[in-house]
Amino acid sequence: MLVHLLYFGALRETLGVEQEDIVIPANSKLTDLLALLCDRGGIWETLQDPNRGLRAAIDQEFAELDDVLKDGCEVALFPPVTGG
Amino acid sequence: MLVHLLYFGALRETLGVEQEDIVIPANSKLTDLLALLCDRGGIWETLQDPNRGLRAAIDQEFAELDDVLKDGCEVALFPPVTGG
Amino acid sequence: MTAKPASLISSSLTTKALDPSRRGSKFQQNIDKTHSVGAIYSFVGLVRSIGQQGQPIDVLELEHYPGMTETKLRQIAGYAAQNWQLIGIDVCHRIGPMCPGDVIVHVIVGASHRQKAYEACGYVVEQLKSEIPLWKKEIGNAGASWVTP
Amino acid sequence: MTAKPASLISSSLTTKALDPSRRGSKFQQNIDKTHSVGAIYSFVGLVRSIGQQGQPIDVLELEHYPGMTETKLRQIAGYAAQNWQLIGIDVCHRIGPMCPGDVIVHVIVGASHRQKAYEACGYVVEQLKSEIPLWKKEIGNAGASWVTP
Repeated sequence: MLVHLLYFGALRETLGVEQEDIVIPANSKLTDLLALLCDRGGIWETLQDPNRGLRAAIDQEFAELDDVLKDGCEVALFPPVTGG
Repeated sequence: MLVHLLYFGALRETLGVEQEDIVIPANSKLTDLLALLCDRGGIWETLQDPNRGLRAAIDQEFAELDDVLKDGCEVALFPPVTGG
Repeated sequence: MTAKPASLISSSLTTKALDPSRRGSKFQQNIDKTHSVGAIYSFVGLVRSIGQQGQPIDVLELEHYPGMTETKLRQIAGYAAQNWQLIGIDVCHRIGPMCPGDVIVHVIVGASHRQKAYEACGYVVEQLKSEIPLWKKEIGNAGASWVTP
Repeated sequence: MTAKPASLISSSLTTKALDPSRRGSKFQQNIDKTHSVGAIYSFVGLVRSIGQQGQPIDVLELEHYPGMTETKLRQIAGYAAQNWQLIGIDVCHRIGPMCPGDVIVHVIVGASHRQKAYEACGYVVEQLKSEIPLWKKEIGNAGASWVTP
């Protein structure tokens, strides 16, 4: 299935990517998607660094690692937010 | 000794007095002054009605019943405050 | 090294209409000359058209203890400024007669960070209710009655 | 009997300068037509000239997640309005580049009584910090760095 990925803030800068579409196995969870991205190696491995405090949203709602992705969904990955 | 008395709010209206000077024994406490005023009888007895929640200030600082009065001091008597 | 500037502390009473927008704008200009203020909290208290017993109100009359009211306002503003390391605080309380919709009191506090400003503003507003010699009287068709806490 | 009017709830993003005085004045006019508002609390967040590492700042850049930011702002304002029975709430967050002294965010809440307005205002400000997809980048002579929570 197809997933539309967005990156924000320091993560966008570190990875050097703003957005991309990727194909992943059906019924993947957010954690599976992260594992796939980490497999790219190099800077992508920081996605699973627990000290980075990665946050994610699925279809514009904050998401947890166990959340299941749907075909065509929008997944955003970003560092802890700092608004206000 | 001489004490300058002020009344405010509902108490001022109930007693029908805004201010007065009275002579009281040296070393009187606030509670002694109240007892003297109550002795006037009638409406003045409400000064010792605990349900009225009387508050007092001596020389413009909130005061307690046991506080000792000084010659020439200013004593204000009033109901609970309702500012803000 | 420059010395840490003192807080800008002001407190006042007025019988005239209070304009929170104008006061707020002036406050921000005055306290943020070096752009060290990160947070400004403010409180506006307004006269409501319905009184404590549910009766319609035409006029709210605020009686005060001249001298002591000013002193207590100054003490409360000064304590808040010191306790929460405020960069500035401005408290203005209206007295005398006023109408529904009028501003009774305006509190503004500025601090480097939001938490201090929030706590200080809440503190001052609570103190205004319990520690300032002010008494409200509601006047309407049904007559006049003193507000109780 | 008239039905209880719904809260006036508004939330928005802007790339332009925020003017809390003008917004505050409009808010008060809009929500207090029947003089039922007793308390208005407001929060103004400002850009400071000193960054998170103590470095001087020329520009603060606020990145956001288009779509989700607006949705979360609306959810937070709506929740606060309902939970504290607000008569009105207005939240406006600036995005994009701004300078020290500029207003980042302005929150205004109006309620019948002060306690509800105080709690609601504090809640919204805390949520802005932790639940809205916004990221601050500080830019100065020393370079650019992302703010961490």
